[in-house]
Amino acid sequence: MTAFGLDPVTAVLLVPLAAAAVLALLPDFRLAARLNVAAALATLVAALSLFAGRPEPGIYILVDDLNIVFIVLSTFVGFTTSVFSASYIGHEVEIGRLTPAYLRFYHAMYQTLMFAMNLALIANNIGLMWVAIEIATLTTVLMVGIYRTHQALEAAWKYFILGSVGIALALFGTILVYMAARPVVGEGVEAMVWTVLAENARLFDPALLNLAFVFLLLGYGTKVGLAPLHAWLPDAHAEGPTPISAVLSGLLLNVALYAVLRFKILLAANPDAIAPGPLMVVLGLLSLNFAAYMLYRRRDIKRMFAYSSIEHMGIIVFAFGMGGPLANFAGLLHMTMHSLTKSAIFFSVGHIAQVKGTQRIADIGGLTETHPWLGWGLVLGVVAIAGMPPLGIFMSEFLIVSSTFAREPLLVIPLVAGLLAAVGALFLRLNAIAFGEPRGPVAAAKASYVPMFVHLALVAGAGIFLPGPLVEWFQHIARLLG
Amino acid sequence: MGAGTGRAMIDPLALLCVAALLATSVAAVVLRRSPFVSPIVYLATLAVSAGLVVYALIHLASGAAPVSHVLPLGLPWLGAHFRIDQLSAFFLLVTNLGAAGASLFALGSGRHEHAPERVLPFYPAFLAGMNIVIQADDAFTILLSWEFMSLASWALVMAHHRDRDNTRAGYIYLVMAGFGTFCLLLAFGLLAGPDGSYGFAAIRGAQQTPAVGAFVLALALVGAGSKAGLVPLHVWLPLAHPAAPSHVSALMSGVMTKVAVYCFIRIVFDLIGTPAWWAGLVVLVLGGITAALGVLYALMQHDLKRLLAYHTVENIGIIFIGLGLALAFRANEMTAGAALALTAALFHVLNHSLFKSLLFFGAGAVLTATGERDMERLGGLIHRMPVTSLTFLVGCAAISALPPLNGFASEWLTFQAILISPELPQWGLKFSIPTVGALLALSAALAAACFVKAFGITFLGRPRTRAAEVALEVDRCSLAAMAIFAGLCVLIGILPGFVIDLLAPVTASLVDNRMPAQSAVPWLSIVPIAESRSSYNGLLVFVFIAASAAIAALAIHRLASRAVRRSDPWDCGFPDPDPATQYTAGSFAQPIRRVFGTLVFRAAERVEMPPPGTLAPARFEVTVRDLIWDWLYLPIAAGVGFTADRLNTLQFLTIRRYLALVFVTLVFLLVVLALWP
Amino acid sequence: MTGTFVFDVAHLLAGSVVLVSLILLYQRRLYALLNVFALHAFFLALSVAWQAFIQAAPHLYITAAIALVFKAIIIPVVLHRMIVRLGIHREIETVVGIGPTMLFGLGLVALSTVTMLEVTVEADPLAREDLAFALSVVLLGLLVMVTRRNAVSQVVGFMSLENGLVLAATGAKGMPFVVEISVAFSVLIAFIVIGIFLFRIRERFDTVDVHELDRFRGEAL
Amino acid sequence: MALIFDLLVQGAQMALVLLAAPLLTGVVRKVKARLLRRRGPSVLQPYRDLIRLLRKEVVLAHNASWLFRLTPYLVFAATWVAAALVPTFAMGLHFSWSADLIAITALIASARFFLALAGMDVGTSFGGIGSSREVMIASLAEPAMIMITFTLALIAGSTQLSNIAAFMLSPDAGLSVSLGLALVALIIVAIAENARVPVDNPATHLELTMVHEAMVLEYSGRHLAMIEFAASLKLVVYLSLIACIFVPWGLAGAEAGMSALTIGVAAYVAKLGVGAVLLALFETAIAKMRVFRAPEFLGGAFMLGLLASLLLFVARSQ
Repeated sequence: MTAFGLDPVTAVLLVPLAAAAVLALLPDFRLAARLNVAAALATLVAALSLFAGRPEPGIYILVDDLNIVFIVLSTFVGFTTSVFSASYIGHEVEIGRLTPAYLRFYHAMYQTLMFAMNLALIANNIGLMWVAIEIATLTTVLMVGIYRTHQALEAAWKYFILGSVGIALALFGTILVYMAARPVVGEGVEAMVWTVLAENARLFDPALLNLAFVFLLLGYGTKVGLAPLHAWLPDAHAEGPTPISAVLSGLLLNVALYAVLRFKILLAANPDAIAPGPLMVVLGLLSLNFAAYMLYRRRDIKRMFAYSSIEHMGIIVFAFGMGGPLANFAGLLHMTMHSLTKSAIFFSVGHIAQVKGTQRIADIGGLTETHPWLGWGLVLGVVAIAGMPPLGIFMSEFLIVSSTFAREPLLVIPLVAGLLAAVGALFLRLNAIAFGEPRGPVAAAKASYVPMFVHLALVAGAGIFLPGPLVEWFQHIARLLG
Repeated sequence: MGAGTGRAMIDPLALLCVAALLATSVAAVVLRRSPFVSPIVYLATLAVSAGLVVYALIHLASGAAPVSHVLPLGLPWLGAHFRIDQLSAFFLLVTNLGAAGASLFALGSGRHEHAPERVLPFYPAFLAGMNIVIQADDAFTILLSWEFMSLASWALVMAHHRDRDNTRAGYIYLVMAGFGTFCLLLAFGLLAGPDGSYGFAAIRGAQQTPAVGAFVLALALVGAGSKAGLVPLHVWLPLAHPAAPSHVSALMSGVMTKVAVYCFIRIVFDLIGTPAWWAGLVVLVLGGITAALGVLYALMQHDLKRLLAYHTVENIGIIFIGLGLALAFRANEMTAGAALALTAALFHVLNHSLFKSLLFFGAGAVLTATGERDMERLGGLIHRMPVTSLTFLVGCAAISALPPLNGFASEWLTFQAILISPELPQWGLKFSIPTVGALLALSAALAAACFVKAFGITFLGRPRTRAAEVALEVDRCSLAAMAIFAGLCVLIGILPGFVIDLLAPVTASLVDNRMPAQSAVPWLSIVPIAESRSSYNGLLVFVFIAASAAIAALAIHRLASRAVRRSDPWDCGFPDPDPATQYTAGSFAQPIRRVFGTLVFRAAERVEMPPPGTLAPARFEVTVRDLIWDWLYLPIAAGVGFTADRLNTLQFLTIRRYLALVFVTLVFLLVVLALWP
Repeated sequence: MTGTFVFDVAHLLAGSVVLVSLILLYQRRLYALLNVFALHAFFLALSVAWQAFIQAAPHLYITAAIALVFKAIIIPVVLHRMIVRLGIHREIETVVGIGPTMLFGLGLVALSTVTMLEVTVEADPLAREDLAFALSVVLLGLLVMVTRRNAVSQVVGFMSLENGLVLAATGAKGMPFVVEISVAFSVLIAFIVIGIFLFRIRERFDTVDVHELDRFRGEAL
Repeated sequence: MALIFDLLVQGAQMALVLLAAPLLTGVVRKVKARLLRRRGPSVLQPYRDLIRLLRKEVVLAHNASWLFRLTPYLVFAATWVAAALVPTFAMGLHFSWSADLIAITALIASARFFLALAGMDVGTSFGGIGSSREVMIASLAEPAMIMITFTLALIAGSTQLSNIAAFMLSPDAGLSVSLGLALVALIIVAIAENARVPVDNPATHLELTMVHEAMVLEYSGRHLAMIEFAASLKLVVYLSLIACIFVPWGLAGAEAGMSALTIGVAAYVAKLGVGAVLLALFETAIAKMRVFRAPEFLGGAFMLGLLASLLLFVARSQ
């Protein structure tokens, strides 16, 4: 039933690792691309098989209702992105932006990243989780700089420095959690096992937990891209290869968010600790509004959608901060929908940038005329990301806004203001990109539209009809998150 | 939920029709290469809407009990609820009547569409969206379909996207639509309460506090009003409606605005119980202002379609006056008055959807024939396009509220409703209602003036351009659509009693009272309250006018000379061969601009008279500004731009400064922790 | 030996690390800064070793060794070389004057102590004090990174921050992965240093590349 | 039997207004002439003019459309119907319920609508000027008329002219400020609607100073006859309106006999005569105002009407 006949968890971790090793040595990049896809598919299958039977939580490995969603989502997007990347790099090699040597590195790194993220999600040990996220960060740093252009190197450098500080803060938080746990759980690895922590969290010292949460929120929040810790995110998205932008927005942000959620649960379990909600609500609203206004002055198409990712991360964090079954459900839904939509957008943007030979919005125009598939794909994606029906994000935004208004009417003002500002900005740019007189080269695109439209179809379907099991699943997790 | 009763008596015809529409739009994408795609799509929509018209008529006439369905869509734990009661049935009728007409018109005019692939897929989707809004019975479904409707119409506005004005119009439209949707969303959020009971059944059941009711009403007024085009939320409307293909403009102006009215009625009359009297006052005054301003703006236009769009604003104002009166009466338990006012409003909804669609069809026909929307470049079309001009004339007369046409009947009812309002106890109402009545009268008169201008400049006089000179009458389908609607305008105008009786169950379900049955009244005249008070008989007036005109004509042709000699018009000794010497739209509106202009839109006239002897032409410029745009929207835009610029500097900091941001945040949080109680 | 003595020594060593962090803030010249940092690392090594001794956790000695060899010796030397090679001029450009920085640093120390005081006592006092010190070292490290313009001094800031982490980790009795973590961080630091060297970062973190190219600020114009 | 009688009365009314209209115009002209120390044409001159016009051929502009030829009859018919529905000598008109005061106002409005269109049909600037100014005046006169209607309806509790007249006859119609305001407003409106001095001058022959005459400048022959006829009918309508609302004395009741009817007719003719004389006096006493003063003049009427109905709304409170 599983990928290589070994148990799913090992497969989810080992397949990418092995693939990385092989790909690092494989000279032919076309074959490598195919292998990359195959490996990603295998990982996806393994992840899916986790639904069938999941292992008992060990001190290092945990598969529970919460992270299985993340795992499946990330492996799925990882797979579709690998398909997209296969058609993407072909063009990059043609125009000589990447050489086969670099591609070997690229593919190896891609699988390493997959491994790191799966590890971070699957880890039951907060130390291990930290290590995994650090690996993921470093690999993405290397990928962002892969074009070796001045801009790319600086983006990577910025990402690296800010990321390292984030890592340091997160580690300090982790240590603090251990300190809080030790008197209750006792010394040793036990005190870093999440399941154990969750059981005893109510006995922990609240002050230490608070302190820990502050550091973890800032540390992992840097990865989530919450303002004002976001600085690395736009440039990293804009300068790296587009598949990596897709993975960053679609997955890495989620992984970091997942870490934050884990610790939120921990904190929520302790009656005397501060409520984590308000902190997250404030950060979320800050990111939302900040990003919404930043969208207006963007000249680079990829950077614009990077900011839109910040905006949506803000919404999600806000939702989880609000808490309660409805808001949590909405948050989970929004996170899923955003991963799918945003990666779809980056798929189309990647090809657009390739056919137009630029990422400057000013040089792109009238796409629906010249490249109907790309153009309408982008339109659909932006419509979805702007929270318009009948696509999935509309449902989550509907739930978030209405439930918030019923509970905290005042919070709705900044929320709606931000959302509206974002819609305004997105469509202002979309008008220029997708409509009006065509600008830039009109050569037909050699692109694979399958991943983009698969994602969009999923999002559109989810907007109208959510399968019952999935809903119960999410509702269960929502209760879990409290 | 309320599905239990609904499941028992399922007849999902309306839903099936919606499904058919959606299927059509998919088919339009699939068949986009086929040469017959356009007729296929429009025939399908025509058939479906016609079916829905029949369905709605039957549902209304039979006074059937509400029909409700639940589909496992939308919010998973709630499902998508649909319910067709009398109100929905009436609006289904209005919507699909307009839709059928538009489809028939497009069946012909669609041939001239140069970007069909940008129209055909969205047109059925647009229809479907409107139909779902009217049937929806839970907050999520109605908002989803509402926004879907906006989105589809946005796509249609963007159909001719190479024109910068259109993309701009589409942009403004979409942002305004988003704003409106958020307002409605908040309204429903408030109604649904914290545990999110979004079903209308549950909302009806829940008792809302007055405060909540007030908030919801305000939000609904802004949300639905922004779609309907209430001043000051109207700015997008005259931009977006003309930008779309004509049959879509007809739908947006004639029908979509009515869907907004439906949403308002559904929330205010059905969901939030009985709001306080001042709610009526607010709606009333807004309606009055909207009516007057709308027609004044319209008078200043010389783009035919934009002029019509502004008139939509005016008529929405008239409708909201009726609704406001109904609210005021209802708040004082004067249900008879409420029924009268509500009937007047709904009647006008139907009428406006008819003649506004008709007029947009006419404008579309002119556009097809001449490629011109600017009246200053038209003229004399009555000779080239007789049928179009006749139907357009009927439309003009109807929208100008001239007896015996339908526009007059509904405005007459509104006046009657105003006339029984002195019984209302509140002083605020006492002072405002006559004033609003005056505004209503003023806007009716100005509307007549405006349509003299519209018809006179466009169809009469001498052609001002070559295009107008060589224009040819449009195809049969378009003509048929226009003729049918013109016929309906006349028919409803002379037999208003039937419509009023058709509306009785609607008002009965909303304000627990109905107007006296009109079919009982002898000679088919209508009597809102009592014979002794007031009555009107469109049929007789029509017959009298026809008879006396016939008598006069006959007598004269018997007795007087029949000789006719054609010659040049009287030129007062100064022959003017050039059609440019005719009165233009601008000069026609000048007296009225002089009267109201400086006050309402800072109209400024600038004359450049070159000194005698020089050959330079004299120049005359008029600038008319939409003050609401200047004073409300430009500042907002400026504010957003300012914020964006200020924040944008954050994109350009050094790494050290970014680190500083992180550091400051950390220290701040630590301080918060340290000071935490 | 008695518990109090154990405490006092641990206390003394940890405290001296904080002290050295404050001294770091005070430096005006790069060479001096490097020397002081070496001292910082040295004290860290001592305190880690002491922890290893009192916790009877031999693996901590590795951490101590790393701290001593890698941070106290190799890195400073390498950076010293680099300064010469890249011809970075020796002044430390400060954003705010030394005085205010020092005051702010003291404020940070106070802040971290206050936040730690809220911790209830049954988390054993040693850990508590250690944490207070570690936290202040971390904050001071960040402060150095934020208030110093030169790349090298920022690296030093980051390393001192990381020393604080190690201090905390070792202070946390029986915490697993301490060694791994310290190794991981050493790798991280190595990366940064290599990066500086690769990209010939003379003055600012932000100016990558061989030639002083015009500053790239995200938006390609 | 009663029905036939009613129909007869109705028919008599229609015939009466038709006959009276030119005469009224003649009388006004005669009196004006007299006041100006001219002998003036005989009071029967309007009849002669009509007949002469009917005999003449019609001179149509080349691009005159069917609308141009249809309009005279429509205008005539609409005005005639309006005239037929105003109680002149008897209240119990059989069809009076088929249109109330609002409808009558609207009927006259529709007549003007078509006339204004016809003015633009030929495409000369004169017609344009005429129509544009006509609609400008009307756009203020009509709301004023509606406000007057409100006032009357609020006083009499009905918009039916017969009922209003009946109420006015009845003892409980006291004198009220609103009524006075309404009267003044109605007179102003009547002057404006009938293109009389000071708003417009029916006798001038400078195209540029005219409103109504400029609009119908292109008409000739039988068409012009119809329009002239309609114009004089309109004058009758307004005079009868004022008469039956403000001086309803002498109006025959609903089921009145022959005698009452004859009295009614006599009274009506007398009222018309007085009205004509007053109108002539007023016109000779005052000078025509500039076109752009007209809005203020009519705005005054509008405000008066609004004030009148506001007073009533407020008065109704107790």
